[in-house]
Amino acid sequence: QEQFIGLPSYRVGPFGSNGASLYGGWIDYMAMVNARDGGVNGVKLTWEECETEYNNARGVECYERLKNKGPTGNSVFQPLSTGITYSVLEKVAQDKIPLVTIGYGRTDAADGRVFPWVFPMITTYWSQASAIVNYIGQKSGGMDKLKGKKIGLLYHDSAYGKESHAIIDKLAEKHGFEVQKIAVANPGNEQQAQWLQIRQSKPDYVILWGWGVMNATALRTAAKTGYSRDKIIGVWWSGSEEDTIPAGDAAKGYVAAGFNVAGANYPVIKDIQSQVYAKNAGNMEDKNRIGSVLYNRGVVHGIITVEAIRTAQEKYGKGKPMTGEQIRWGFENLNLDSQRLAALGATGFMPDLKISCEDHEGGGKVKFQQWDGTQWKVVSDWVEADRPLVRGMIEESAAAYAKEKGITPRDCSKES
Amino acid sequence: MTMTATASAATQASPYLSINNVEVIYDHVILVLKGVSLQVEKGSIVALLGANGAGKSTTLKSISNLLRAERGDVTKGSIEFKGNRIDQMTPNDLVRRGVIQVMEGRHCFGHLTIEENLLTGSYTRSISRSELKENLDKVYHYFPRLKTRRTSQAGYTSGGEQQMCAIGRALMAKPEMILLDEPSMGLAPQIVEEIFEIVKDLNSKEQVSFLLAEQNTMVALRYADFGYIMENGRIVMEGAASDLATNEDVKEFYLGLSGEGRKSFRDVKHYRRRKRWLS
Amino acid sequence: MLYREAGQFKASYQEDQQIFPIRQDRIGMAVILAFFFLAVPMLASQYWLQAILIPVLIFSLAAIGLNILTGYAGQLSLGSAAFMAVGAFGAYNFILRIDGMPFLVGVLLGGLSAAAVGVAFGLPSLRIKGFYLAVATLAAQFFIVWALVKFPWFSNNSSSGVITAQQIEILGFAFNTPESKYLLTLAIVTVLAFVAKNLVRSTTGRSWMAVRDMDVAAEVIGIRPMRAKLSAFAVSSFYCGVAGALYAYTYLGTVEPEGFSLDLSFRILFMIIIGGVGSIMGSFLGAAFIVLLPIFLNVGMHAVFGSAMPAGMASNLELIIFGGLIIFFLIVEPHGLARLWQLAKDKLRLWPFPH
Amino acid sequence: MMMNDMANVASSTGGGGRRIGEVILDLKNISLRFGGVKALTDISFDIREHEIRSIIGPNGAGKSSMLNVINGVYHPQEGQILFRGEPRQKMEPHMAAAQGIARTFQNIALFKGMTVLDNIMTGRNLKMKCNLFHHALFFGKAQREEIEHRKKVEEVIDFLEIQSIRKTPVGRLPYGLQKRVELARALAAEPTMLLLDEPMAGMNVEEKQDMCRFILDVNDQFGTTIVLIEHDMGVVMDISDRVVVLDYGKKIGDGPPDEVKNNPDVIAAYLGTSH
Amino acid sequence: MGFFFEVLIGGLLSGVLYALVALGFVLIYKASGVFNFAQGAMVFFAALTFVGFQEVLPGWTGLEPGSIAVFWMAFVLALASMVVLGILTEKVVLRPLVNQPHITLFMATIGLTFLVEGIAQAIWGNHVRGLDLGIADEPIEWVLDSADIIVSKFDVFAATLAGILVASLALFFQYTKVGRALRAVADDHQAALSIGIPLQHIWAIVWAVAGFVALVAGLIWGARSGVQFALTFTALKALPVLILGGFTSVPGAIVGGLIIGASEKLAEVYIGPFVGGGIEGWFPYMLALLFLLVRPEGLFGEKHIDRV
Ligand SMILES: Nc1ncnc2c1ncn2[C@@H]1O[C@H](COP(=O)(O)OP(=O)(O)OP(=O)(O)O)[C@@H](O)[C@H]1O
Ligand SMILES: Nc1ncnc2c1ncn2[C@@H]1O[C@H](COP(=O)(O)OP(=O)(O)OP(=O)(O)O)[C@@H](O)[C@H]1O
Ligand SMILES: [Mg+2]
Ligand SMILES: [Mg+2]
Repeated sequence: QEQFIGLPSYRVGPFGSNGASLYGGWIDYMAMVNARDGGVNGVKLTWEECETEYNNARGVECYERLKNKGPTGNSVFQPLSTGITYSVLEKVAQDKIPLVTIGYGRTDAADGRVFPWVFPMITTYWSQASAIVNYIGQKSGGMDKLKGKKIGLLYHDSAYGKESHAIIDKLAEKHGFEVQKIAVANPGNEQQAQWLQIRQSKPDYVILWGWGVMNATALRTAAKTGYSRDKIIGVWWSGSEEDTIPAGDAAKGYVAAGFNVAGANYPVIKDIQSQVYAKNAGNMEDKNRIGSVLYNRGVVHGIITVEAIRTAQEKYGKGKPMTGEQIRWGFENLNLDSQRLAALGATGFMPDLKISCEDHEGGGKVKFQQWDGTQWKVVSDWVEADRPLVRGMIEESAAAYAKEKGITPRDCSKES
Repeated sequence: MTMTATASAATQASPYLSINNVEVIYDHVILVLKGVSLQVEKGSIVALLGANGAGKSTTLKSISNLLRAERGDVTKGSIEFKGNRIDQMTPNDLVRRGVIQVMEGRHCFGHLTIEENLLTGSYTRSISRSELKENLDKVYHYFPRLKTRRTSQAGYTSGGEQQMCAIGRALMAKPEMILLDEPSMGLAPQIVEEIFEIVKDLNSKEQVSFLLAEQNTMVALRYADFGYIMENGRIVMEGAASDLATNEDVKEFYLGLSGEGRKSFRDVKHYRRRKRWLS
Repeated sequence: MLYREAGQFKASYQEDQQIFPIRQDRIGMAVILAFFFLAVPMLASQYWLQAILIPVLIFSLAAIGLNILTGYAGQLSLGSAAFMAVGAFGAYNFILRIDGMPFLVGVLLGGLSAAAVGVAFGLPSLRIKGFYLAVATLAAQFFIVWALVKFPWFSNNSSSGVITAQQIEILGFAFNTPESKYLLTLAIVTVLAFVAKNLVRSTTGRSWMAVRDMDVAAEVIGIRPMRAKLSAFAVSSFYCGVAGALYAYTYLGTVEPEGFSLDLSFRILFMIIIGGVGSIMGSFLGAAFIVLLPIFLNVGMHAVFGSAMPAGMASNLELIIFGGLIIFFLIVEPHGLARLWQLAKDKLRLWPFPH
Repeated sequence: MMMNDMANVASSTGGGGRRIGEVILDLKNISLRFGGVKALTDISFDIREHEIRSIIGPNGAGKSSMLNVINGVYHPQEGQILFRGEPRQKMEPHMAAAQGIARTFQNIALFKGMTVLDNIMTGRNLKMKCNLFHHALFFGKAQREEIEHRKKVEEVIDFLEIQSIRKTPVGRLPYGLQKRVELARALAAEPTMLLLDEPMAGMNVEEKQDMCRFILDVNDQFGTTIVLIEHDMGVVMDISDRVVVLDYGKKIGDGPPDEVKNNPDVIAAYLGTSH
Repeated sequence: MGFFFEVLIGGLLSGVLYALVALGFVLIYKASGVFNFAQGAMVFFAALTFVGFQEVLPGWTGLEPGSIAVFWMAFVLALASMVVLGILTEKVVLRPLVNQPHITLFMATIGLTFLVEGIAQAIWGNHVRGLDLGIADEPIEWVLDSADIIVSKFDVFAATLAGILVASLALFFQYTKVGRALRAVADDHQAALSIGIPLQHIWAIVWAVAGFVALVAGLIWGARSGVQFALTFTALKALPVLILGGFTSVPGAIVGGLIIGASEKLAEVYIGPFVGGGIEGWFPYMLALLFLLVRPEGLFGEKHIDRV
């Protein structure tokens, strides 16, 4: 009995180093489940990687190549690239394969009524922006203290970076702070002009909405121009070791959001060490990176995937490989409460999560970590987003999409 | 113009440069030389004559090994210089051994000045500054026109100036054997004479041997000791230059002379006799 | 002597001017077209249609576009992907904003917008040559993508800059199966490929090539370099634009500006160089080569090594082999696959004799 | 000087029944400089309809530059050019082509990537009327036009006897044939004036004879005015009507061949004593 | 006004760093007429090899990690690797392609790009590393105190290094025999062969020197933004510099760098806000384009000789 999972991965190219950790964590988790539990209720997990080079066309090819593999076809498609996500967004509904995008992808797909097959889980870009503002509010001693403050938004000048604008503007209006948006052209290995602007306008905080080499360069240049690093709050694609190590000392004090934390001291990671690496298996070539932010994020991907399969089996029959349609149900009814997280050995490792027919996001909580020069240290509890505000925007946007495409939203009260 | 005496005196037992039954194919399919054999004695001037496309340049390039850069290959036969096979040597080796080619169609380095062009000619030699200067002066002495244009970029000089530059550049390498491809092309009559005088000079004073592909048969045969005539990738006739110059066919087809002497270009008829060697 | 022309005489110039003057070629072409139009939709799996054939066709079209500009008119360009983007976003907006806009007209207008933008960025080519021009075309590449991201109007105010192609409908028939999308793409590409072939063998094509080979001489003969270059830019960008629209509509369905990155431009350039600069046929061969090679390598790598090799190593090895093969092909035949094909035909003509 | 020329022309008319006509191109006091290099200094001469006008002179004298001035590639700093009595303004090469001036080049300027036939067809470019959209379809009008012009081109091909190489890419042709193709391309434009820059360089006598015959035939049959640069004095003296001699950018002689041949300045500067 | 100068000076210094990468392109273009697309990959390869050796050397030799000795050993080994890479490139890629059209050679260097990227990552892995050259990237204090302008020590160091490199290479090309031969090769491969210039050696030398320049550029850029794949993108910053200064001019690289660096920063600060910013991606190209319209061969490039 096997359950097949297709892994569109990227291990070369500009994001190759991110890919290595992410897929490493994910694959290691699945290998650990196979080794420790003999799979999910006896159903072995199998997988195959397909190199996308972070390229949309190749991502689509991988999608098509992987979709019919294994006894029940591909269980879930997680491209780890917003571009590829968009490219397969419509195909997944036809092929009945759930599309899971954790912490990236199309934000308004969190409205499960319009996007039954898409799961932007744990948190979306909008929730993240809102959580960051909330965190800044906390640090300033309450949301009301935000009034009159100035927040810089240093963003990667791309669709990804611009995702933040709408929500930040809304929040600025709501809380009365001022936003200074500063674009950084791709790839962002030069930011002299931007940081001199920041030096001149002296914002109270800078949100770093960066990507790849842009992050390290931002920290470096901030140090050069004398902007205090603990006033820079990064998003989760700016908050990994890959971003801080190259910045060297300049990264010390820098804070970043994350929907998972770093560290190897969690039971789930220890299980991986003892069940997989102790037997000389394991996907990571560089073992030092086990427990890094991105590796742990990979583990989160693994946990969610496996738990969705498990949930589906509970409804459709334990010990049987599930079809994509059944797994979709699994995702939609996924409930990782603190009890379940404890059982998984992931307490504090990732936020609790409850997905429903309407809400494919399921929490929107992030933690903040600070880089102390050698590693990430958690400096906050789980911080919630401004859920009503974000949800309102999501529904509005999803409704517009539904209108444009002529989709009638599902009636969730009729779903079982 | 009887150079034959000196040339035969220099003749040695083994030929200086010899090409034996060489076949050349371009691009793996175009067969251009179909078994060419020829010899150059030390200290002689040998002319290679023939119509356009006969394969003269190809022959020269197969000796100097510049063929490979044009995706051509010597597929059969051998080439020897002073008794050594040279078909596998790089052009650099050959220049060091004293064999240099002056390519057809000028090929100056357009962005370098005339003087820089000449200086690159001595690349293979390690000589002192003063020696270099001396050499340069010698070339300027042969081609005074070059001296006046020495600081111009070669690309902007006239066709004839470029031709002089290319020849002068080869002289800078102090060669023993020069493969001259159409030296007279595009040069004013006076300069053509001068160039051939230079050839003769180098030949008699410095014992430089020449293999020259030339269209100006009249002048070529006047200065050469020996000649080969090529057609369609084969040698169709060979002989002492003086003999060739009196051959009826050569006279008619290569010198433009017929029974009654030189004919005006205005009066040449369209239909002519077939060449006897094609019969 | 399978492939021989002897015995095929042409009695009129008209016959001599056919696209395929040699009978074997005509038969071959008919067989190929029949195969791709009739057999393939029936035989090929969804994977082949959607993940291989459609993109190969679309990239072939883009490669033809670039080939017209670079191969025929001699203007090296690194901005093809940007012109594809203009085509995609152009078609999207025309279809979105004008009620009842027929799909094909929308695509055509998308192509024309690309042509207009292409002409604007082609203007410097009148003065700038060679690699200077190539680098200068990067201005187009970066500027266009930047503008598409920056001005939300282009993506109908989508928060992420992503556009979702509308349903394709021609005369009431909806193209939503892979087969129908494939046939639609194939039809458009075939027609445009023939048009391209016509253009390059006509006066227009000759003036492009003349400008490419020696523009001073061309001008002395009476060819206007400006007209030739700009028309090449226009036609080339038009092809890229249509390819971009198809990329959005029949292939991906949803596209973002960044998808049309410099990387894609280079990929198209590889196609024409590997396929053969200055050859319509080569564009197809090159596109197939560049699209298929990484996939075959990826699949092959899995088949050969399975999980024995670390995944990162496998990916790097793919990259190394890909680069190595490009170099290898160039050394074997610098004029590309099309030339290899030509040489093979030359040999066949003589076969079994060596020369 | 001018008067003198006229007289000479009158006396040399005749041969082959050609009628030498009016002055069609009149160059007055042309000077051309490139930075410090004076390529042409104060040169005046004229070209009459139907004549064969040769320009000779040592290397670097400015002959090619003169042709480039005539067809608008170079713009002289001083002087005036009258074409059929009209003074020329702002000349671009393609305008010269439109006026019926065609030429060949010293360093062959064929389109290397194209076949012989295509190269010659480009010569007819100016006479073609179809546009890009016609070409895209290649039916009807475009095809008719193509065939019509192909016929003309075939005439030129027959005339120059290059039928056998019609479909060969020019890059692979031997030098002499390339020169001939270049001539064919120029002739395809049916020019009224043909500028030939060393058309016989790198040819043997036999080929030169052929080339001379082509030039004479063109001149004879179509009345094309010919401006010829050539270093082979045999050719120049045999076929020209009048000869201009340049040296270092200055005119040192002008007149019928016999007169030029015996001009002491010309002998000193160019011909040398051996001829 | 202080702010203006700050931006200007920062831009000029950045520009010099662009020039450092551009220099590698110039070298190879000047010597073979080849536009070496792989230059960015070489920068990445060099830097990665350097830090790779820095990581493994202590294990091999027992030296203290981060010590001066390790630094220089790694430098020498990385340099040796670049030389080997240069020689191999000549042997495997260029030699069989002598006298081919430039676009073919250009394409071959694209193939080389993949090869070099793949090999670098296969050997050293692809994770991101920091690189510390021991020169702090912090403002020079007395300038900051007296004029309130930030001038980074690191940038000044890098600029000085670039200046020295440029000066020595310019002299080399103009006045030495090999330099002259290099320029000759760029004009006409075949003619160069015919007079006995050994293309093989020449190219091996040039690629090795370009490898050295890539190493220097890689170290400087690696120290600024970490040693990671994105180093290959430095090429994109160098290209406008290259065309502005002229493909064939060593001093042009510096001048082009200064102009591009300063104007792109000023544009981002003063024009950017009006159009939504992020114009640094295309602005340098547009600027270079404008310059080219006036001088099609760049400020100091060799004129394209086009005669009939
Ligand atoms: N690179 C090449 N590729 C293919 N064919 C070639 C090549 N070079 C020369 N040829 C062919 O080889 C034949 C001989 O050419 P070659 O240049 O040797 O003639 P040639 O005797 O020097 O003529 P010319 O007097 O015109 O210089 C010609 O038919 C020519 O077309
Ligand atoms: N574009 C240019 N730039 C600079 N100098 C030039 C240019 N064109 C010609 N010259 C110079 O002008 C002079 C005349 O050149 P031109 O080519 O007209 O000579 P020519 O009489 O045709 O000589 P040849 O018989 O050698 O071809 C030469 O010294 C040449 O260097
Ligand atoms: Mg020859
Ligand atoms: Mg001339």
